[in-house]
Parts: sequence; C-alpha cells; structure tokens
Amino acid sequence: MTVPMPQTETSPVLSVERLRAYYQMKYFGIDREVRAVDDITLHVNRNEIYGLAGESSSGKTSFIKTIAAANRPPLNVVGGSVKFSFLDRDIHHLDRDAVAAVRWKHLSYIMQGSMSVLNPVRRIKHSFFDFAFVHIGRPRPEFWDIVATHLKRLHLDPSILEAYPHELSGGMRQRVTIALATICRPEFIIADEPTTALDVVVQKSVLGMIRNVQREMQSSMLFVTHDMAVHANIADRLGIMYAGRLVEEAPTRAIFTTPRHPYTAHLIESLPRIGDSGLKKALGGSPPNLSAPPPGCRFHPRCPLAGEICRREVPALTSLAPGHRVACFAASPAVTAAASVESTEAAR
Amino acid sequence: MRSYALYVAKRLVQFVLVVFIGISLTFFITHLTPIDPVEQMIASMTAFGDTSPEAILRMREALRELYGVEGNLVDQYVTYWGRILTLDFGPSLSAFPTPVATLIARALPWTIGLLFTCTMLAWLLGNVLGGLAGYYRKSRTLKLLGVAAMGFHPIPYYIIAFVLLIVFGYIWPVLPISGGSAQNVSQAFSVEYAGSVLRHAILPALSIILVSIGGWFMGMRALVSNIISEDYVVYAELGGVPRKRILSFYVMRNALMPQITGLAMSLGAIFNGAIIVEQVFSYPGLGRLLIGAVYSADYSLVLGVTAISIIAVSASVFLIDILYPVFDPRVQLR
Amino acid sequence: MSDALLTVENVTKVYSRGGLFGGGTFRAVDDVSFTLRADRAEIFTIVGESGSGKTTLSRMILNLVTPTEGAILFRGSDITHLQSRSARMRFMAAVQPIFQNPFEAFNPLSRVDRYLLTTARRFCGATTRAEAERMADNALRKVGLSFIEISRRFPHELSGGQLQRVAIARALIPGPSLIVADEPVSMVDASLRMAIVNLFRTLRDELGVSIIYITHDLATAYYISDRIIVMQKGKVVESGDARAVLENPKHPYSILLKSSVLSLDAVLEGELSE
Amino acid sequence: MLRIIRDLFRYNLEFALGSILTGIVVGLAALSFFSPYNPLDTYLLPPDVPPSWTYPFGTTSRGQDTFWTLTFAMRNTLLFGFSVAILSRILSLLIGLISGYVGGFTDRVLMSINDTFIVIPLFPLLVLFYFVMRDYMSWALLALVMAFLGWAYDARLIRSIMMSLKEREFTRTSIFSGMSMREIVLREHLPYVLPVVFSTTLNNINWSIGLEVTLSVLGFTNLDTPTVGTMIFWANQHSAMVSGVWWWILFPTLFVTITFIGLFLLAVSMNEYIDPRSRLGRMGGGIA
Repeated sequence: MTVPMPQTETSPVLSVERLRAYYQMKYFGIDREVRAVDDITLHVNRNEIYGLAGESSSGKTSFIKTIAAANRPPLNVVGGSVKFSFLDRDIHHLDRDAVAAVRWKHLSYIMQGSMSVLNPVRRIKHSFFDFAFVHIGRPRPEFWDIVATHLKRLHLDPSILEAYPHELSGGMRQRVTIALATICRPEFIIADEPTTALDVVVQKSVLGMIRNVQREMQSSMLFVTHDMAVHANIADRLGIMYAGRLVEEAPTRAIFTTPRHPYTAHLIESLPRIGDSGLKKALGGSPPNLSAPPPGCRFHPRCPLAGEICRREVPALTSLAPGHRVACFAASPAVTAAASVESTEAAR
Repeated sequence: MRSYALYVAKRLVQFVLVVFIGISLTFFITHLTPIDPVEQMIASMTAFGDTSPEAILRMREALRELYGVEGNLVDQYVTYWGRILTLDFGPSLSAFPTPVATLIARALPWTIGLLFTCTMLAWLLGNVLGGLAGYYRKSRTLKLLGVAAMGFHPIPYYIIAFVLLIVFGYIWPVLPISGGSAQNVSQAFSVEYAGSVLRHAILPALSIILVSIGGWFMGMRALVSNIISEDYVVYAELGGVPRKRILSFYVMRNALMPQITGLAMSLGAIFNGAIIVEQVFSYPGLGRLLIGAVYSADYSLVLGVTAISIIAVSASVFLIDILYPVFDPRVQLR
Repeated sequence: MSDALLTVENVTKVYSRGGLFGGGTFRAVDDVSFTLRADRAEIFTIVGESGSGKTTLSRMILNLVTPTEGAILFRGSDITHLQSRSARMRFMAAVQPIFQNPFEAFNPLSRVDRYLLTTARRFCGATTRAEAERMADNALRKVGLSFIEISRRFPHELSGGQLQRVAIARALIPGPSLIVADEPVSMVDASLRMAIVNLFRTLRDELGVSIIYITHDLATAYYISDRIIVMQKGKVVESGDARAVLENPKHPYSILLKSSVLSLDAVLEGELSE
Repeated sequence: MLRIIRDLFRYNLEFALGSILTGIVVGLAALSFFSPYNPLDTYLLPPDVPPSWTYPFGTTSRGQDTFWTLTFAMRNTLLFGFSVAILSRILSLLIGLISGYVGGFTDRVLMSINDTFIVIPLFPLLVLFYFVMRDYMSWALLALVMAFLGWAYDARLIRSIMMSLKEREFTRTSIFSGMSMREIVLREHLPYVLPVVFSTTLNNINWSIGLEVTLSVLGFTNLDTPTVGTMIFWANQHSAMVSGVWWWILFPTLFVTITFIGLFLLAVSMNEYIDPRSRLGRMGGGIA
C-alpha cells in the first residue's frame, strides 16, 4: 500500500492541489470558521529546498500541519489533495497506522522549539531508538554504529547520546534534532522555523549544516520561516503566503531580484541591511483577521496598487515566466480571476 | 553525586524540622491547658473505689514524676524531649504496667502494613487509570471511571468506612467487619493466619483506596491533558513513535514527578484516614489504640501514639523525598 | 558631567547561582560605563546575543534591578538612592520602558485603556476621565492610533503591532526624556516592524526623546542607531558611532557577529557563500 | 458577574450539578428556622416511627423528628465548616501573600514551616487536644484549632500564584503606569487569585465538615449541639442499625454526602474558571 510511484527525475516528491483547511469551531452556539489554508497549489521536487515565507497570521503553520496529516480538530481538511511520491494516494485517505508507518522513514520534521522538543527525562539515545530503530531495521549494535557515524558526519560527538537534553545548549539541541530528522534518510523533511530561536552566530552554522545534509542526501525539504534573510541563504525556490493563500512563487533569485507581487516587494524592500540606511517605507494597516477575511484579493486593504477588480475578484496564481507564478491583477494583465469556489462565495 | 548528597542533606533538615515542630506542638497542647492532667487522672481513677488518702498521695507523686510536670516549663520541655528521643512514654495507665512503647510496637506494624499497601495500590492504580483517561479522551469507560473517582473523592474516610460497614455488616455479611484476624487462629506464621489477616484487611483497605484513588486519578488526568500539548509529545507523534510507547515513556514518565511530590504531601491526610478506618472496623492498629486510650483516659498512651504518628509520617515523607531525584534527572543540578 | 542625561559608571551585576549552601557566582553585567547627552536626543543601541547581559543592564537603568557595584546617575542623581515615592514617580515620569512581548506587557484580563488612563492620572495630574482620555488620545495619535479605536478592547483583540504601539503611546503620556526599549520589534510581524522602527526615529527627531534600544539584530541597529555598544558575556567589547562600528568592526567578536548576519548579496550576486 | 454565572451554569456541568446539590443542602439548613420543635428537647414524639407522611424522615429513638433535627444538624455543621474555612483563609492568604511577595529568605523560612503543617497528621493532634481539654472544649475553640492547622496546603498554592504574578511583565507596566503596590495587588493580581481562594475555601469547608463528623461520631465534641456528626453518634449510641431504625442513620449520612459532592463540584468548576486562557476563550478570544 506504500509502494512508491515510479521515481522520475522531475516528478515532484510532494504535490499539493487546491488544498483547503479551515478551523471550524463553535463558541457558545455561534459557528466560527477561520480559513487558515485557502486553495493552495504547490509542488516540491527531489533534491530541492522549497522555502515558505509568511507572517504569523498567514496560515503557514496550519499548512504544514495539514500536509503532515498532523492537523487535529478544529483544523479540518475541507478540500484539495496532498500526495507524496512515497505514498500511492492522498495522505489524508490513509488511516492513522498507515501514516505512522511512513513517519520518519519517508517524512521527518524539524521543529522550532529547540528547547523542549526532546524528552526532558530520558537520554538523547532513547529518542534515536524510539524514532529510528524500527525503520533502520538492523540489530542493536549495528544500529548504534549507524547512529554514531551519522553523528560524526554532522560533526557531532557521539558522546552526546548519553546526555540529557537540559545538559546541552540551544544550538546543540537543534543540531541533535537535525541529526535525528535525517538518520533514516527520509525523502521529505519539513522544517518549521528551525533557526528562529537561535542566536545569530549559531543560526548561521545550523543553516549551513541543514544545507549540507540536504544536499548530501538529495532529499526534498519544505523550509518555513518569516525571516526573508534566512530564505535568501537556504531556499532554492520560494513561496510567499499571505492570509491563507499563496500569493507568489519563484526561484529565490527571481523573488529577490524581480518580485512581482506588491506584498513580496514590500517584504524585501523593508529588510534593513548593514550599509544601507535609506528610509524604509512601512506597510499600512495590519494582517487580516482570518475568520472574517476581506472579499476579493485579501491584500487589497493594504495594497498601494489595489484597483476595483481587486476588491471583487480573487486573483488566480498565474505563471508569468518559467517557474514564476503570481496572484495579483496589478502584476500583469495575464492574471485572471481564480475560478475557485471562493469567487462564488464572495458573490453570495 | 555531590549535589545528590546536598539534596539529601536539605531534605534531612526538613525532616528534623517537621519532627521538632510536631513534637513541640504536642508538648504545648498538653502543657498549656488549664486542667492538670495528673489531677484529672487521679479523679477518674478514684471515681469508684474508696482508695485511701495515702494511696492517692503516693499515686500523685508517681504520676507527677512520670509526666515530668516538675520544675518550670523549660525543664519540662527538656525532660519531655529526653523521653521522646528514647521512646520512653512511661507505663500505659489503662493496661498498667505494660509500657506504652510495647503497645505501640504491637499496633504499629498493622497500621504501617495497611497504610503502605493501600497507598501504593491507590497511587499506582489511580495514576495508571488517570493517565489513560487523560490520553484516550474519547473512551467511555474511562469517562465513567472519572465520574466515579469524582464521586468518591470528596467523601471523608469515616463516611465511606461506615457505609461499607453497614453494607457488609448487615445487608450482605460476607466479609469480616471487625478485628485484624479471626480470634480462633493462632498468631503463628501459618498460611491460615495470613489468609485470615488478608480477609480482615479487605474492608479497611477498600475504604482507604476508594477515597484516595480519586485524588490520584484526577491529578494524573489533569497533568496528562496538559502534557499532551507539550513539544516533545507532539514531536514524538510526528516521529511515528507508537502511541503506547508515547503514553508510557513520554507522557506518564513526565507526569510521574509531580505525582511523587503529591504523594509525599498527602501522606499525612491518608494516615488520618487509616486511623479512622481502623476505629470503624476495630482493626488492631494505632488508630484503635489512640481512640481506645481516649475512652479509657490513658494520658501517656494518647501522647505516645500522637508522637509516634508524627515521627512515622515524617519519616516516610523523608523516604519519598529522597527517592524523587531517581525519577527526575534534572534535580541533581539544583 | 552633571548635565549628562544618563551616566552609567562601572556598573556590575553578580547573581549567585547556588542552592542553600552557596554555589558559583555569575557576572551578568561586568564593569559597563557610558553616558547619554542631555542636550541632543539620540538613539543609543545595545547589541548582543542572549546571555550577553543587555536585558539585565536595561533593567538596572529602569531601576528595577539594583547593581552590585558602580552607579547609575539620571540627570546627576543616583537612581538607586530614590527612596521617597515622589522621587521614584519623578524618575518614572522621565524614564519609561517598552517591553519585548506586547501580549505579556498587558494584563490579558483587563482592558488596555486602564493603563493609558492611569498613567495620565498619576503622572500628568488628569483629574477627570475626559481629561485623561484626551491625554491618552493625544499620545495615541503620535503613534498613528486614536483612543476610540482601542478603547474598551482586551489585549487579545488587537494585533501585536497595534498593541506595541499602544505600549509606546502609554510611555509617551508623561512626556519622558528617555525610553528604554528592550527588543521592541522582535515579536512583531515583518511588515509592521518598519512602522515601529521608523516611529522611534520620529520620537527622537520631533519629540526630542532619547532612546536606549536593545536588540540582537545588527541590521535594524545599523538602520536606526546614532551610537552603539556591543556586549559579550556582560562586558562591552566595542562602542562608538553606530555606522562606523558596524561597517568595519574592530573587535573579533563584533566581526564574528557581523559575518553571521544573513545578507542578501548571496542571492543577489554570486552563488551561496559557505 | 451575573452573566458569567449564567454562562457557567449553561456550559459547565460541574457548576450546574454542584450548585443544585449545594442549594438543596443550604435550603435544608434554612428550613431549621421554621422548625416547630426545639432541637434540644427529646422524647416529644413516639420513638422509632418509620418514615411516613406525618414524619417524612421518621422519628428517632430519642423521640425527636429526624427531619427537623437534621435541619438543625445541617445548619450547625455548615456554619462550623464555613467559619473554619474563613478563618483558615485569613492565615493562608496572609502567609501566601507575604511569602510570595517578600520572597528570598523569608519565603524559604515560611515555606519550610508551611510544609511541616502539610506533613504532620492532624487527626491525632485534634484527638490529643480534645483529650486534654475535655469539658473545656467548645465549638469555637475547635474551629480555631482546626483553622490554625488547616491553612498550609492552600498557603503554598497562593504563594506560587503570587510568585508567578510578580514576575509577569504587566506588573512592571503597572508600576511604570504609576500604580502603587496596593493598587497592583487589588486591581491587577486579584482576578487571578480570587478564583483560587474561592475554590480552596470550598475544599476547606469539606475538609472541616469531614473532620467535625469524624470527631463527633467518636464523641470527641460537645454532644449536646445537634450536628450531623453528633446525630450519627446518638444513632450509634442507641445502636440504631441493630434495632432496625435505619432512617436515623441513612438521612444524615445521605445529606452530608450530598454536601461533600456539591461543594467539591463547585470547587472543580471554579478551578476550570481560574485558568485565564479558558476564560479568554469564553470571551471569544481570536484564533491567530
């Protein structure tokens, strides 16, 4: 049932088609629906780090929870599909055990909370044993050799296996988590703000480590952070999320040199840089409330280029150049309204 | 290991402090009361017979010397501690001349046995069931167990014991409702004697377990429902670690530590329960000894049992405290 | 030197880190000195990684923590000797804090306007509620908000950016001459961050308020600061004009910090530099 | 405040059930003011009459109407439990506040003394106290002693809340908004402390009633005043169970159990209300 699809060089490891996932809650009798993930389509290929940028209320955390089938009610998948190359069908159509069987062998995770991700009362080696022993499938002595060599390859001293998490620094704990996430050489790794909690100096070396281990394993990675400077130093391709939607996607260089969506342009333009003290323009208004999003393009209330159509219609993610897609009417006339259920709802 | 020795030293200081304050309390209570215990003793002893005046005089001398009521308060306090530390509470008045210490020595194993087994049973069962109820939120049986735990927990030990006495005493008399073992069985270490001891212990044990299990159940369930959302549990689930393994090694293992401190803190209350339950089922432990002593106005026995209770409970709390670092690797650093 | 706004003289803070029987001591801040001019408002930035002692230093300047050694003089008088309540109130009217996490700086169970109105009453002698509201509204306008917008709202009903601006407005009500901002934008979304950073600039230029800005983000420090000190493990390793220090740092630690800042030129020009 | 009570009633089962049960018991106690009989008089009615229309709870072997005696018993027991709880709140709040706020050495000293009172088994001490005081023993004195022994557990709870509130950032914002320490405690910190004080009071009432019943049943209190405990004592004294006067035992035991469960459920629902996150949730907090 988990026989992987034929692996051609170009077929994507992850393909997400029109995914919609909403928080559906009932507060004292009134139904509230928060459209955290609203009609997102994206693909991640082999040996590629796909960066996902967006602010705190952009829904990027809900998105990665949904594609990892880690979403718990009230976050429910409402539409669309999530297909991995190592699964013969949508991950949400598999039962809990089938998904668990895939975890860590094919799909692993690096989380932000470097402080408390490892079990505080047991030694590091127990985490390696719990997460990887089943998937490595070797007798114990051989298993510990594999773990030791893996750690050495990541410039980590195998003696940390005997340590407790609270005995390690934040940076060291994050390196251990990266080693843990890559021990089974999974095809797909999800990294959720892995360096946000780290100091600047440690952050740079941890990013280097992620980069090296990904390239050496040729695996695919979805790298999520709000920090554009981090994306500039790690992502191959970059997707920008705003209010639950993908507004622009392109190779990292294109995003930084020729941003087409006004929000992306603002994010890059407002980044302070040493050596440039020119006045940085600020963006008006504040991120929309996802439970009552503005109609049409959700960025229009804050957008300097907002026109009449932007208030009514939802711009579809349209390809303007090879690999460069954008969802903004002002970006180019070629962009049409998305024929999604959204527009019919807006009309209602 | 140096910091472990430091930790034990600190807990030892706390243990000594508890015993010091506890025993001092008993001293102040007995010595600051308006009535003179010796006079009261003599009054109750001579209430019936026509004992001659000199006999009364001699008895008063003996009793005054016995209770160290000579000299001012400070001297009395010092002699009082002298007697406590040597466990010499003088002879028991109601069971003259057997010393109080032997009476207590005879009763203590029964109380400690009952208390230890019930507390361990209730603690383990309560924690396991509470942990399951906290982790598998949807299961109906665990929800029902929760309601039962909530129902029994607030009711005091006496009422539960009393109801059990009535149920098994009058309505469905299948279990022995009084005594530590059948009268006709010899006290030797025979299987028959052990069997009878067990049968007699069922109702007292049940009363203690029914009340205390609810506390552990609800405590563990609340702890677990918080721990489920901790990063290391979510990460283990994302790591495909089997749920049973997560429940035992990640969730319950971390919830264990607050429950150990909880055990240490509630031991005093459970001890109270054990004493009361003993009285209801006339179980031959400290409780029955204490209350019997009050009815027979046996001053030194009451004092002795109270002092020993304080020392016994604080000693067991000290033991639990020392075990704590074994479960929590982080405590060594403190 | 008595005309200096703030003088920090060889200030040190030592924490003991042992149990009942004593243990090692830990020097959070180690012999730090600098002065802020009184005649011209400036943005003085303290840069350093976590554990460098920058937050402890800011707490001492706010008189929330007393230094183990050295002295902190505000307009010539030592703030640790402020005993009487009126003396402390006068100090607080002149020196106000901005905290890192706006959602922690406001009591989630009370409405935001309580802090604004109390500050107006206690420091500016507003007697009626209307007068206090007018003062609050006046301060809120300086940060691009208005009283009606945020009146009777709970902190969780506002966004991080809005709440931080309310915090700044509250600090402005008594007309302070010094604001101590501890990582004021690190919890705020990128798009709103620039709005608040620019706000600090206008406070300096239009209201003449000096600002002590504490951050670990060198890029923002470069953009906003006049003078800067770089701290490592409690010690000041380098100080001077912000642009000069950041463009070519001398001390090895400052150099290491600067090289660790993730720059965009990697993606704008050549291949990713290792 | 009423809106919150209405919300709690509708959405919180424990609160609803708890308040109904407690309501029954308090109602019963209130009825004592309309009792046709004086509770201290005995042998007014034919003894050992089983429950019937004239005597809904039957009569006791001492010729008293069980129902009306129970109303007095319930009133005295609740009054006793309430007064012990209030007295011990004063001590636990005082020690919790001082220890929480002053911190440092005083906190360590206060807390180690506090822990001793948690560990020491209180029942033997109370028995010793009764034994030594005997006829000098009065309900007021017993209440005082129990209050003196029963504050430790809650003092530690209040202290830990105080400690965490003192470290919260909004405390510093309040200081810099010009609020005095007294004002900060009353307006900023109290909403966090009150629900805890309220729920611990309920638990303490249960604790003291439990001890009162236990002491009275053993005969260690003033047996003339009708309380639930003394009522059961007299029933045992007349060996009601053996002589089949089951109603004399059943009704006091039943209603005191209702009291325990009712107060406990109220305390539990109060705990849930304490957690600001759930209270914020109830106020329709947004989802980021």
